[in-house]
Amino acid sequence: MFTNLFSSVESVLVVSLLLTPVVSGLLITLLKRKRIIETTTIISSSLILIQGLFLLPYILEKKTISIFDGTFYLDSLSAIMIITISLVGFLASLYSVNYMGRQYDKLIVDGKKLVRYYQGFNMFLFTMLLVPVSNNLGIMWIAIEATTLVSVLLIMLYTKQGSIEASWKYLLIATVGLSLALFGIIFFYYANSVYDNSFDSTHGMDWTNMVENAHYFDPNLVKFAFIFILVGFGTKAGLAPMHTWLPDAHSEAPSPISALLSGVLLNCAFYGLLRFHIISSHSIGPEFSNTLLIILGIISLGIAAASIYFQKDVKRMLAFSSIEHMGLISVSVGFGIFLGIYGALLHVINHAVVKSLLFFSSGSISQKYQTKSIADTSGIIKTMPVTGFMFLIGGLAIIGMPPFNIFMSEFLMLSSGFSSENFLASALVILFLVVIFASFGKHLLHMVFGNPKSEMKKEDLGKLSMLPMIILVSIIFIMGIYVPEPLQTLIEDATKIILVGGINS
Amino acid sequence: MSDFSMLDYGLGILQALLLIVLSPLIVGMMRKIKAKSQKRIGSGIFQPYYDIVKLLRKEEIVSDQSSWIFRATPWVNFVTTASAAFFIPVFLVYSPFGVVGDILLVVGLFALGRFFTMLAGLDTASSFGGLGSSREMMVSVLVEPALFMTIFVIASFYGGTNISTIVSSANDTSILIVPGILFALIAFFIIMMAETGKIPFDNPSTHLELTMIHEATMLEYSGKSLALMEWSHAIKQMILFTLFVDIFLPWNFAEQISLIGISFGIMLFIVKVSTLASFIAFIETRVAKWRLFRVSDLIAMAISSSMIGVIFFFL
Amino acid sequence: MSDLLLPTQIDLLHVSAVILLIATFGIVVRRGFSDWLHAYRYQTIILAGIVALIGFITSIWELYIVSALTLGIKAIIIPKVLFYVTKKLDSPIKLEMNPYVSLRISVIASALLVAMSYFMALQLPISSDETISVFLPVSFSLFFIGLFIIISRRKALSQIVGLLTIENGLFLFAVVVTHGFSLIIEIGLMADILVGVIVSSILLFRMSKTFDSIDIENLESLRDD
Amino acid sequence: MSENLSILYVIIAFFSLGATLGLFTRGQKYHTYFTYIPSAFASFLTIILSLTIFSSESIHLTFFNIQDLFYFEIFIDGVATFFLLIIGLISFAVSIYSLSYSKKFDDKKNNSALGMLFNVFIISMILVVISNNVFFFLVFWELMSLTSFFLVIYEHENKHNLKSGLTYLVMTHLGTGFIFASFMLMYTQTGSFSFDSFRDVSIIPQYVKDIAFVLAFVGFGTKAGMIPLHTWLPKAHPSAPSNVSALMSAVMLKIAIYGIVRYLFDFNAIDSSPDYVWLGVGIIVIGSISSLVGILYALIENDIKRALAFSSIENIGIIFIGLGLSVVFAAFHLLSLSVLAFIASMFHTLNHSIFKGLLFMTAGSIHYSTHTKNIEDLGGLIKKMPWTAMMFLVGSIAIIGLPPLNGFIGEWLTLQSLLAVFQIPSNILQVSLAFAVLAFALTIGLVGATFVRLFGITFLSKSRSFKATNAVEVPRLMLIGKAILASSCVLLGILPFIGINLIVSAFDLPYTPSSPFETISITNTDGSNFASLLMPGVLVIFISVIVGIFAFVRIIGGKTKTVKYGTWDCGFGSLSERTQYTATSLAEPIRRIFGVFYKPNNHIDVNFYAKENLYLKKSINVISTTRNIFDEKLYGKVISGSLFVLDKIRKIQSGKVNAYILYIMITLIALLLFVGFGTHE
Repeated sequence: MFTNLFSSVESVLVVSLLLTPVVSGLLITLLKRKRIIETTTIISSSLILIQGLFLLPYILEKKTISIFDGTFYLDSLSAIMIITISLVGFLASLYSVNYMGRQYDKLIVDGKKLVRYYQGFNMFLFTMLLVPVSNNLGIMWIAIEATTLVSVLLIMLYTKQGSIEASWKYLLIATVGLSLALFGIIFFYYANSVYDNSFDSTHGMDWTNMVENAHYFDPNLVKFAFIFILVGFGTKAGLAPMHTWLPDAHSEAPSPISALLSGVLLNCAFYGLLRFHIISSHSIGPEFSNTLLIILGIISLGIAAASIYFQKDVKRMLAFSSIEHMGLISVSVGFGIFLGIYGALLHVINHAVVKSLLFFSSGSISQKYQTKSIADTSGIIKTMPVTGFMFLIGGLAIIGMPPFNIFMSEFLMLSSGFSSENFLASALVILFLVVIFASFGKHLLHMVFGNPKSEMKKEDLGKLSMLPMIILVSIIFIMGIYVPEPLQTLIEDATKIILVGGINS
Repeated sequence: MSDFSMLDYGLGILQALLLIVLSPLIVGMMRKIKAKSQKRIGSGIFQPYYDIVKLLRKEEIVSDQSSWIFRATPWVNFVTTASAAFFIPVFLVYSPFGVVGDILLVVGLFALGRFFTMLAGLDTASSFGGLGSSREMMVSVLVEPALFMTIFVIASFYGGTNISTIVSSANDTSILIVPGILFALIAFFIIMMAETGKIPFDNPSTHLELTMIHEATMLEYSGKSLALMEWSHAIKQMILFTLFVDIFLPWNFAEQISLIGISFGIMLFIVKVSTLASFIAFIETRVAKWRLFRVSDLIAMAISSSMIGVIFFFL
Repeated sequence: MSDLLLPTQIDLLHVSAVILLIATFGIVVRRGFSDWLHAYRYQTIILAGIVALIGFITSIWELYIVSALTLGIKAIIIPKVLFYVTKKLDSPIKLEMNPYVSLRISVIASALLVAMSYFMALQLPISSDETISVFLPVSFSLFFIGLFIIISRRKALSQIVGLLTIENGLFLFAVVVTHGFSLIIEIGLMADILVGVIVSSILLFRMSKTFDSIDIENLESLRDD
Repeated sequence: MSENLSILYVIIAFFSLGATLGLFTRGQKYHTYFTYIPSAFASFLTIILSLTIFSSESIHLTFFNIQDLFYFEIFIDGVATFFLLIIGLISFAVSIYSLSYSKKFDDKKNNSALGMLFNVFIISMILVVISNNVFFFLVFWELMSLTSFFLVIYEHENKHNLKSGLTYLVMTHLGTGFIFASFMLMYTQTGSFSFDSFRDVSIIPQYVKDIAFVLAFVGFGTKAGMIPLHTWLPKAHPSAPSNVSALMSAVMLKIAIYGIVRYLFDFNAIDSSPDYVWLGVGIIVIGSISSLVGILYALIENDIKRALAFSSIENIGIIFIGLGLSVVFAAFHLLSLSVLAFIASMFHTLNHSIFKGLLFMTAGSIHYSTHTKNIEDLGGLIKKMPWTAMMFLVGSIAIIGLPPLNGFIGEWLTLQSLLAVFQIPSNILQVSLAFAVLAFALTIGLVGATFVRLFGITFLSKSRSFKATNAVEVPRLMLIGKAILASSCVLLGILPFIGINLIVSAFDLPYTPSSPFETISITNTDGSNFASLLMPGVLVIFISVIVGIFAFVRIIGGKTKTVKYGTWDCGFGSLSERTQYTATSLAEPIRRIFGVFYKPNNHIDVNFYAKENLYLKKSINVISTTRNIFDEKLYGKVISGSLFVLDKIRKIQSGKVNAYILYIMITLIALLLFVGFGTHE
């Protein structure tokens, strides 16, 4: 086992990628000094990012990496997830130092909680990284369930009434949902196990194995199973009407964690959904799962549109816009042609980038204004020019304004909708997008422009918290009109995987 | 079309001068007829000429509120109306300047004059001027569509907005009593009354603020300016009458240039115009001035009749 | 697996299934916190027994370990933890006063749910393996009844119990359908459940500290209107 | 070709230079020069570029691409060139104007943002016109909207501006949605995002073309401010700084026209399919309604910039009428008439850019020196700022369409093409188009009234407030900026063939360009002259008449002296500014006549000296209001209805965790049933 661990560089990379957060979590538990744990977290997250980037060329080159005889299996799809997780994680760690530091100074959190925060942060990264690398779907499920438990602990950090309520709802709903998902997984396993007797139960849970045998599965069984999977992972991915935990959890969590939840965690759950979408489309053809994905996506868009207009709380508004974007992604995956899936995968990255920018900036803003209410926040551009500008850019990007990155992915997704001749769906999507544009834009303008309610002095909070935002803004601008080649090829491969499935077809 | 000899141009200028020179005479004539029908003796028919000459010689008083717009207006009015006169065939079947401009240009020139008149009314900061401009605005806004619809009928019927074309083809057509043209005639007659400020619309001869529309705008004028205003108003009226007879009573124009033809044409023209003028004067003595907001109904009638004309033409 | 079973074994299976359902109803009809936990414990013990039985029938040795684990974690540790929590809770009333759905109706409702799960199981194209055809509907009904408990009750603890019931159903389903997929995953599942229970009990403490009751009436401040 | 391309690069470079300098030289002494001189220079180069491309062939280039999906490709053909010319001309004048105008904000706000956005706005418009790919077209289109939006809310301390800005942003985004949908329809047929593929119409079936065109028309029409999607326009234009509103009204609306023209005559290649008759009639109907409604609102408006914005709607309507006529004629194979109508509408497009830019800049000058846009507070400005008054007079005469300025030519051509409908072989069409003539004529009349009111109340008679009394003439640079456009008004009026030749060569119409001194003549089928116009000749007649009458008056009248004296006051003592006609009272008769449309309401309250004696009145206040039926009936109803629905939907976030779990259960069961039925079929 360990012989083939050190046989190749990428396997070492994968293992160290997984071990880094665990180690730093342990370190933090041991030495509890504020400065040290902060630096440890930053170092570990940057290491994760670096390793992820190093992993990229291998995946681009040999498409798939499979180690420990297929316990860990990486392809372009998982690579996209890893890149997203590590990028957002790194920036979030940078931001949290400043953000939590200020909370610490304001005596909102004490040293003990700070330690717990950074432990949770690392463990959260670990569990999320475990999702895309694990080939065994059972382990993947366990990882996703673990993300729930860790993030619950992070959300209830402040132990305010709101945070307790939010974490309770989150725990309950997510666990129920994921148990549904496990039902589905076991169905698939059963379907995999029954079609012949020469079947090894050790690899029966592996995704690769299932994809290979998918043709033999009993169609009705697959349909039942996929519904369980859809509802289950959909709950975690924030697809309406199972999304109800999401706004509460995102609004009550500390801002860096909200960024992680919204930018990455949802995508992890959706990744799980995608894996099964591939299997089911291999066994019974894509139409079935596509229809379901489109339906749920449209519902999510509608509900998000309705809820954003009347929103009073900034972070809840952002959470609903996450629901909107997950819906958008699932719809365009459901369109089921190259253009749409390409756009959806691009959108996964874009949305992660933009949404973390928004959560970071809104975090600083609500710290300065000492409120999350939209009505009481106005004239940001005057009180904190740089942050206000970035918030404005983020807001414009999230509602799909060119020349920012989200416009490109939305353009791709909608055009796929038309060219796959789902005219009704596309029309509905455009309608809801316009409604969301109007409502989000209304709140955005009110917050950024105008005059502040009370006189406050003109300064931005925290130089260190500026850094991640600046990085994100530059990414938003660059990817607005141009996608770098390696990313293009990566997404293209991933799209092929979803379209024609296949480990290396 | 521009293959005219010098003689043609000379005759064209003659036609224009004829209109410009005869216009006060028509005014005088109408005044005389009115006076007679009201059992008054009235002033002689050449009185307008005396007035103009007299006014030209008198000193001019200008409101100290007013700007150059006020002083320029009479000139603009005269120039626009006088140049409009160049496009109207009088005794020839065509006007050599027909190439330069058509009936739309004539309408445009009148509008330019009216534009400046309205501004002048506002320029003197007196409430009468404003009142006059406001009412003038209303009338002009309403007259515009009626006028264009009539032009639409005529142009479609006689194949052109070029007045020479209209007149010549009107001259050629034997039957004129077709319903389309008849309705156009009614419309044009009403428009004519409105444009020249005749009784049911306006009563220039009184200076009551209740009645006056056009008068109010030129209330502040005196001396040269007043003379020019009056004269250009007379020319405008003359042009409209001429257009009326050209389009609706186009008989025996001089087809080709010959002394007899031309003199005959001139005679006939004077007869036609004076009969029209006396008819209008007669009407003026018979009807009373209408309330301002009834005027719109009258013009609406013009519009509708011209629309009926259109429909008759097409169906 | 698909070898013929003896009639006695089949009867055993049926009987155990029925007992399991009865135990589940036990959870539905109780009011007090401790009563729920007892009922849950009985249910889990029966479940462990069933697992062992299946292990005996299908002669797969892993299943014995699994059942032992079940006994250890689910029937002993988790109830202990929850008993501890209930003792520590400072709210005087330790029973479900007025659930959204009254107990009588909820019994009927759960009966309906059982019927529905049998119907669903008929829909499913599962092979004529006896153990499956007996226990699939039971596991479904456990699942749905658990859901129903969560939906119909006001006390946070009862919702945890509902969650655990769902977990049990899931577990039974996994065991029956897959005859114990690889042991690591089983253990992982167990660990997950354990951690989940611990987290939720922490939450319960917080709740009773902040709202001095574990009534989820207090948890309705985050909403959109 | 290559040197044209290098000119293009230089243009882009200079605009970006202006933007960056504008951003980074804030607070400097010569800040405005750093910002606006580059833009002026670049705009001038744009004029040069368009003129050179008229003579040489069109540019077609392809740059980097993304995933082989969208290439960044530019295509400068005649159509683009014509609109490039408009952009260049107007922005040249406006940039010069802004050199002084933007000093207005010096102490109040940071000019840097204004200068930067100004440059980006112009360059985005240029890029929209030349980009040849759906994606980049939309990117630059939205960039244009975004920058203009930021310019609209430039003075965002004022809540009102923010509101109008939001309205603008949402409406224009809605329009973009329609444009996008229509592009996508085309894309489904051609499978390529390049406009070149849209051009070969052979592969696209007719009905798709029709639907796509209708969608695009709605989209671009929203940007052009056609009724009833105009609601953003009268809100946004007044809110923006005046140099920007000049650009928006004079140029940005024309970019929308550009889109429609591209669709109609480039992608669609009108043929004699009957659909085009109805498309054309539809365009004409919307055009007539827009022109009429727009001008009716302009007539009663007291905010000078709002009035100008409404009159933009009216002019867009006139342009539409021309376009629609040309489509209808083309559908009936009346090619020459179609060309005539097209020339008319394009000529009016050019005209409107020129005089509306002029008028907005003049309004800006008024605001600059009086700090008010309400004409009820103005008056007598012609003595305070004579040059501005002159410019405004020229603009008014042009926009009313009076000879001898360019407006007259545009309306003359449009009217001629309207009068030619009797050649259409369909009675119903003829009669229904007669109504278009009626609407058009009424519009012309109302335009006259509107601008008499605007000019008269603003510039003539006594000042109505101290704001107007203390006004002074604006700096010279602003006057120069306006003078450029004013002189081009006169030039195009006297020598219309300059404009006509430009249009003919830009759209290579089947018609030979001729010398500027030619006669515009339309001949009947039998060779007789239908109508003809020779503006230089008119000028000659003018001059001769002037000379003649002047001589006559001098000879007969001799020298007389003129005396200045107070206006006749009926002996009541001197007139005050309170006794003169106000803007509202000036429009009162028309307001009454069109009461059906305005729904006017005069609220009168009288105070007496003593209750018991109702004859001695102390004061009478009349508050006269009109109601905007579109905002009330259409938008009010739609918005309130949709909000009701949204409010119901969002209530599912009820806060009860039990309910949430119930949702999951229901979803699961519903989907299971869905599939269960699926399997049993």
